[in-house]
Amino acid sequence: MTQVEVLSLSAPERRRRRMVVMMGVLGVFALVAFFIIPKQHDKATFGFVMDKEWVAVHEWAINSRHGSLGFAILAILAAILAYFQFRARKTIRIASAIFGVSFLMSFLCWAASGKFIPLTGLLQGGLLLAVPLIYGAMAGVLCERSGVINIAIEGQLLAGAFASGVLASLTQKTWIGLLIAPFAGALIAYLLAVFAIKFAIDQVILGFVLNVLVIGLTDFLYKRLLIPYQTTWNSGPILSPIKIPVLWKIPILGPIFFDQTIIVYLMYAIVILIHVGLFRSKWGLRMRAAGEHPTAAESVGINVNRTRFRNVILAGAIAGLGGAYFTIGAVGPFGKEMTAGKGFIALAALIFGRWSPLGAVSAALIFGFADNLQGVLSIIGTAIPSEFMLMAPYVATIIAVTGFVGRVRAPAADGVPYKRGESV
Amino acid sequence: PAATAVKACLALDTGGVDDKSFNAAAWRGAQSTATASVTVKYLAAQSDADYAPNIKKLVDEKCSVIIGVGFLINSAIVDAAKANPGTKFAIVDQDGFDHGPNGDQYPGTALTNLKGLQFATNQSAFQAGYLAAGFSKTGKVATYGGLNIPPVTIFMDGFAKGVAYYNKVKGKKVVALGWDTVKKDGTFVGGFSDQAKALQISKNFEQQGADVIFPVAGGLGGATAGQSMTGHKSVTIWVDSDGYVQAPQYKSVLLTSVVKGVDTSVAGVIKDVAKGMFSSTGYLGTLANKGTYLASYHDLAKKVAARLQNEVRQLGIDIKSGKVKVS
Amino acid sequence: MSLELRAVTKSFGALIANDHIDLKVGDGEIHAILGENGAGKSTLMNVVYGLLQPDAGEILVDGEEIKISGPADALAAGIGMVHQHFMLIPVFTVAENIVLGHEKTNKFGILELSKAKEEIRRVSAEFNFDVDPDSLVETLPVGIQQRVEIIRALIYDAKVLILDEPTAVLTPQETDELLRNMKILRDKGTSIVFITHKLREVQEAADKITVIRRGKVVGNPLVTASQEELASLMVGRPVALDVYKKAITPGPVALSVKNLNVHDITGRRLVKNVTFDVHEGEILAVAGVQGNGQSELAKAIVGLEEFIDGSIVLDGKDITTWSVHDTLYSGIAYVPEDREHDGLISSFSIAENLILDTFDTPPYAKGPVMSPTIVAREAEVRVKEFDVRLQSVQDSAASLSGGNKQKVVLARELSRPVKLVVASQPTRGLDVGSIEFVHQRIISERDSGKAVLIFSTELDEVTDLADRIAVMYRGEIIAMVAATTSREDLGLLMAGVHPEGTRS
Amino acid sequence: MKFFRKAVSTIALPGLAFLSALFVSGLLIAFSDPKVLKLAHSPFKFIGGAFAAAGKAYLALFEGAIFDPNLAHPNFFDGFYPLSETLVAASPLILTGLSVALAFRAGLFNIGAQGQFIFGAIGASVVGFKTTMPVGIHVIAAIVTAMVFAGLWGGFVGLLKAKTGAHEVIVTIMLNYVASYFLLWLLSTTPFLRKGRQDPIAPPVKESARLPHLAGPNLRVNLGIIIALAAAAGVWWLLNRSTWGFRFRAVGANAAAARTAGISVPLVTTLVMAIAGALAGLGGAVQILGSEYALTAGAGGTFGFDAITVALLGRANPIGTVFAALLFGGLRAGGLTMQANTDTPIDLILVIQALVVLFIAAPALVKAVFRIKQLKVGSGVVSKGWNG
Ligand SMILES: Nc1ncnc2c1ncn2[C@@H]1O[C@H](COP(=O)(O)OP(=O)(O)OP(=O)(O)O)[C@@H](O)[C@H]1O
Ligand SMILES: Nc1ncnc2c1ncn2[C@@H]1O[C@H](COP(=O)(O)OP(=O)(O)OP(=O)(O)O)[C@@H](O)[C@H]1O
Ligand SMILES: [Mg+2]
Ligand SMILES: [Mg+2]
Repeated sequence: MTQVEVLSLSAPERRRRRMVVMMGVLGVFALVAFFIIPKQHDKATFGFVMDKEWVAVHEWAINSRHGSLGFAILAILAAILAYFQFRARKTIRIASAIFGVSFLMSFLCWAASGKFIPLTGLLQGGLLLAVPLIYGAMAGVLCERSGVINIAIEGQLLAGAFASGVLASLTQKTWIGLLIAPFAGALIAYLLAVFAIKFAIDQVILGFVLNVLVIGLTDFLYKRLLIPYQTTWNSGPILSPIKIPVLWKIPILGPIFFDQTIIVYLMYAIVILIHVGLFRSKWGLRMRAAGEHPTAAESVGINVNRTRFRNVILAGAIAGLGGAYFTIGAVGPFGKEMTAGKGFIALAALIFGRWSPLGAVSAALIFGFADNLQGVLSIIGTAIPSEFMLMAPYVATIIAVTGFVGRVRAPAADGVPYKRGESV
Repeated sequence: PAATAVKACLALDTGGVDDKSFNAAAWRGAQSTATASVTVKYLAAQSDADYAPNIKKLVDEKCSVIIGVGFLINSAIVDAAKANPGTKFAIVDQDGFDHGPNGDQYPGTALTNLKGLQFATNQSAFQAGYLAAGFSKTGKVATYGGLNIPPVTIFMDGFAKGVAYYNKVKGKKVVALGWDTVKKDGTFVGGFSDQAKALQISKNFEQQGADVIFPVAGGLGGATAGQSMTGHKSVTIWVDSDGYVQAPQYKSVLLTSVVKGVDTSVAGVIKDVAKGMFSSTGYLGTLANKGTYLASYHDLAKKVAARLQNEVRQLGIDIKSGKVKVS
Repeated sequence: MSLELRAVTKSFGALIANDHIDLKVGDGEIHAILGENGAGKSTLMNVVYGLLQPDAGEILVDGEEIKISGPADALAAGIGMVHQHFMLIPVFTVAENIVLGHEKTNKFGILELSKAKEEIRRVSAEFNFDVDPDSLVETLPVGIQQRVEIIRALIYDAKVLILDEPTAVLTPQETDELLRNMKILRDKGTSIVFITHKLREVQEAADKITVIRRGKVVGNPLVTASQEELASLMVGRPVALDVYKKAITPGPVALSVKNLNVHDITGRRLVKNVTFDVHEGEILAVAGVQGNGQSELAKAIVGLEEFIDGSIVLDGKDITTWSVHDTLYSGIAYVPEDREHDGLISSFSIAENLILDTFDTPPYAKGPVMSPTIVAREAEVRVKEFDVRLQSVQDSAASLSGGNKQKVVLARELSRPVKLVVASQPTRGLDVGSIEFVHQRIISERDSGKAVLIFSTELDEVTDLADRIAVMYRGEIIAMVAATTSREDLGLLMAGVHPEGTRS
Repeated sequence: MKFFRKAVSTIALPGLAFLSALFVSGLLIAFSDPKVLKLAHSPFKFIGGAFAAAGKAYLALFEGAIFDPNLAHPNFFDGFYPLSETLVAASPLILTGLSVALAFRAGLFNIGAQGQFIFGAIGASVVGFKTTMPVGIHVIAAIVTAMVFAGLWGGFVGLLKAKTGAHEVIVTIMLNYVASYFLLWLLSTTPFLRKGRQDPIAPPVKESARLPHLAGPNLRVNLGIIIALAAAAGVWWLLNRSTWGFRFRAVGANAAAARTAGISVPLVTTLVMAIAGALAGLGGAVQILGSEYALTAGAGGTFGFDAITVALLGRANPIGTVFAALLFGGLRAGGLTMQANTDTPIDLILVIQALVVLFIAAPALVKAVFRIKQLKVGSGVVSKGWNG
């Protein structure tokens, strides 16, 4: 290509070109690393069935070398297809999807040589690990799109987890835990809103401080209340999964998406509502206006601070509900600092996803999947030290951010307090 | 004669008194000794940098005996023991020897006012591995840890070796997932607070077919036991203390517990001090002195075949006598 | 509808921006407000619109006092405003911007934009505006953005329309169009407050005039007053509106641009095969309607454009691929088009802004060590020389009014030893007094033998300053004409039409 | 009059803020004390008990942070042991705080001080226990290595941002985890294990690599605090008096204008992150060489995260950062004494710290609480959001 041709690529086209190059390189890498170099080979077995799906393909076994080779070739073909689509200036979505699956399978055939990988379970687990991240990121979307930085996601999740765990334990009813969790998150968000909006405190300090506050208080109560009076205060029940009729029977997809607890179903609804609402509703329009250019919003009669206040609280409620996942959605009782930094990963997912709901969801899913994949691989055994396996999701995120995402832009007024009548 | 007042003080590590593991056990042990003449207290740490200041505070408070809980506190305890020969010290999970200023003198010199409390938990974990292998219907059992550190992996290693011993004795092929005795590495949560991750690891084990899971991750064991309860696919072996007592909500799925007698040994040290019988001779908790042991099967006893129960009991005797080597 | 202000007072700290201002805008009249930069015009209008709260004073609409505590109240009272700094959300489409605050939704709460789009198209057609309701505001040229603001005011039926320097960013044609539309609106009964620095426009459109100086009303001259009279009333001293320029012979070529192409990040070619020379002692003015590649051409010369090919030679050195730092040091003074965004760091002090591209050279720095005392001392000299109105050189640049900000940029760039001056829109938004000053400075640069390249959408400026004029249209230089070319012919060229005898 | 006003707003506001925080925390302390709650049947006794409990806790806080009369005999000077502890706790915080503050001024949000601190600690530890060098040189070598390790680790983030636009917040959050797992792995490798042991504790650094104590062997205060203060002065000079600082600040305040003025934004981004990394790494070195001596998996503590609050509380300026870090150090040191001398649980100490920060960061809140109208307060905002 001549220089002028290169120059006349648009930004999406440049990104596409970068992806095509990446695909080609990774495809060849798969061929070399998973087929040419490994000398031993054995049967790699993949499991699909979780429950009583319609089509019961229980297991699929393949010679690991054959599998790695086949899928590596498929990946390379997908890269070639992507190249031609790129040349024809078409999108390369399908090709990259095929590539992604093939590359992963080529890798898994190699990694599972002589082993068993429950593929459906792997994906389901990835989704589950992403659930609190998605809730946290959605809280981030609402808060930050309306102009308030939300570093306190961690604290909101933890408050939700605590409240739902304790209330569900006291009443032995999961639905009460579910009901109370959003209020706990909203309470933290209320503090965030009052201090950030009314008193114009630095939102970053505020976020960190609120996190410390929630950690300190829940640790304290855990020690003074939940441990000594464990049977009443901290023996909460767990939500049972609900199978969505018909849908849950779809092979592979059914168990992953439609045999889940109400928290996961609520998550689907929230993501869709926020995605549609943010870009297509009056609520979303005003929220984004407050976060992008508050003076302009005010100049058409919108009460910016009220808009922010409400959305910050709503965001907290969503994060609080996500917090319920840790207790009633997963293990039942509350555990000290059980959110374990997920709020910060959610924050990263939010930025990674360019402050868009679907982007953040993708980022959270990538992280959740990578996390579960390293877990499964460490069980079936790898040559890599466990500490490096534990790094995998974090490293994967960095690679994804640098390789495929690039520069992102936050809402223009995110983090800037708005005081009407003081600035024009 | 009126007993002189004894003040027994614990310096906990960052896990805190509610870690559902050795810190909690140590405090439990200490509290059990409290009488009119024995008072107990603890100081928790927020970071590794707090150990030395905390111990100095306890020294300044004129504690009769100061017990450091956790291997991380070792150097702070050793320094304090050297500087305060009049005060008695003990350290959990370390030998408590002075290894010189650069820490590279082995074997180190014993200090006359410092007692090391160590535990051969691999002995009881070995029994647990044998039990699990015999109990498993699927031929797969599993273990995982919080972090890849010796007080954790000693359990995992013993467990996996117990499974291997079962295979050797019985000519079976029971697989122990989550720990590789050769590479000395395995499956870890990456910390001691991520319950959701621990739960997912447990599910992954079940999907691999494991029906006995042995979590070595303090409070995270609850996640595994909870999964055993909801999934009905596995049973759990509790760690550190008898789960039947400490986590009764899970008693229906607890096969047994691998007990590390931190509580009894800490209590023992305090009682010795109270009786004026403190000795700096190191303590090693073994099956023989009940410093570590496999707890009762409790509610699941009827599910464990009598023969297996007998074999496990005999295995314990053989380990004590040295007939069976656990490491 | 009539609007009346009584003794409106507004101060910012020690500065009294509006000092007991009385103003009466009658039903269906175009009321021009004139004043120097920083006189307090925008402040006054922001008070009326509710964006600022007055310290004292009353606002009456149709003779009745109303309380305006926010723009919502102003809108409700029928007051609309087109702001000097646009109140548009860049990431929204035109339609979204216009419905914001007045959204219609269906029963699921989803926005109904079709009605609004229809309205926009109708108004757009009525006033010949050519605005697509679906385009993203940030991709639109400022001229179009301004129309969006006007459409918004019209759609919401403003009875009093405040236009704060609407023509600052418009082309001559667009300006004529706007003035015509203002008259149509006035005839329909809308009252219009019209702020501008261009006296010609005042004479052409205004029915009444109020002049403000340093926060106080200083007079209500008749619309028949001459431009000189208006100017001296504004500034408080006589102003020479005609530029005096002595003829000199240009020297050798200083800057030579050949076959220059500039692409943006999305791959669009914004400058196409541009070739021209600028000689020493010559002012080449590049005329063109906003958005025809002038900004990119200027940036490319300085090294600010990433995707360029062709060649740029300064004084015999090929600087095409040089970094911005190197081009500036090789002898280019650059006055960027967007002073708020590119020319100044508003949170930095005025003194620091005066050394933004010379901070690491003597006398300001020795090696890595800077000397704040010298920086401050030199700043005092510069602000005196360029007549920057300020309280202290240590104040932040944000505290300056628009005109004074531009003077700071000029003071910085024109006091360096350079060979070439590249200035984009050097007098945009400036008052007559400041324009006079800036023009004199530019001419004296030329007289001292420097090459000067001016980019301007202002025809008066182009004809006043230029020795030669290049006209840009859709990224190309379509004509290189003499300075004597008539306004009309230039206007046609800027629209891409070649009048007789101008083809070069 | 003007002077008086200024004095009031610089002293009164933080003072009132501190008092407010102590008041609210006092309530917490009182209500968390079982002994006080037992008095609830009698309002007067209850209030008295609450005051007594809070008073005792605050006395302990003071005795733990500044001066303890109980330690003052026989040697009066030993009474300042707590102050020494405060300085020891503050030294690494000053340095990590400076790291965050410097990045802030250049428009970068360094959440990665934690990871950089860890790499600094690794570098200092390796040189400290692995090598043998003369006194003096050994310390310098360890410190330089720490700064280089951490500088590279931080600079990598800047480079990624400059080259690909990857947002530094994501990258630093992720790298913090990577750093702590890397440390854990490192501590399981043979060179980092002490002879005969498997615990993840590296051998202690040699005497020759330790920072000398400043006030005798009994007080732990060491050269680290001097290094930290010197670094603060250095950062102040860099930002306010040097051409590089001018570049950094220009990019931080308006990257577009900086670029137009010929400043290379990618270079500044990379350099600033590298310097910020080196500062945090210096913090790690001071921690290892000054007070801890041996590298452990938890060596990072929460120094990197507290640094963010410290830097912002110090309004991202080096001098403010020093004071904020001293406050934090005092709260940490005093908090331990509070736990030891009263029954205040350590978790509540976290809460009290949070409250103090909250009140100090919120001049407007204090103004509202005390209904002070005439005082002019600055904006409570230091950080500038994600776009830098
Ligand atoms: N303490 C609070 N509790 C609940 N909501 C609050 C609180 N403080 C502020 N808000 C919300 O934030 C918005 C902004 O508050 P503020 O009083 O600063 O704005 P305002 O300009 O006076 O608004 P309004 O137009 O309602 O008078 C309020 O409208 C209210 O909805
Ligand atoms: N928010 C503010 N804070 C402090 N000073 C301000 C503020 N807004 C405006 N000023 C000052 O008030 C004075 C009047 O400014 P204003 O913007 O009203 O001038 P203007 O007449 O519109 O000038 P121009 O023609 O340059 O737009 C100026 O000195 C300006 O610096
Ligand atoms: Mg104005
Ligand atoms: Mg109000």
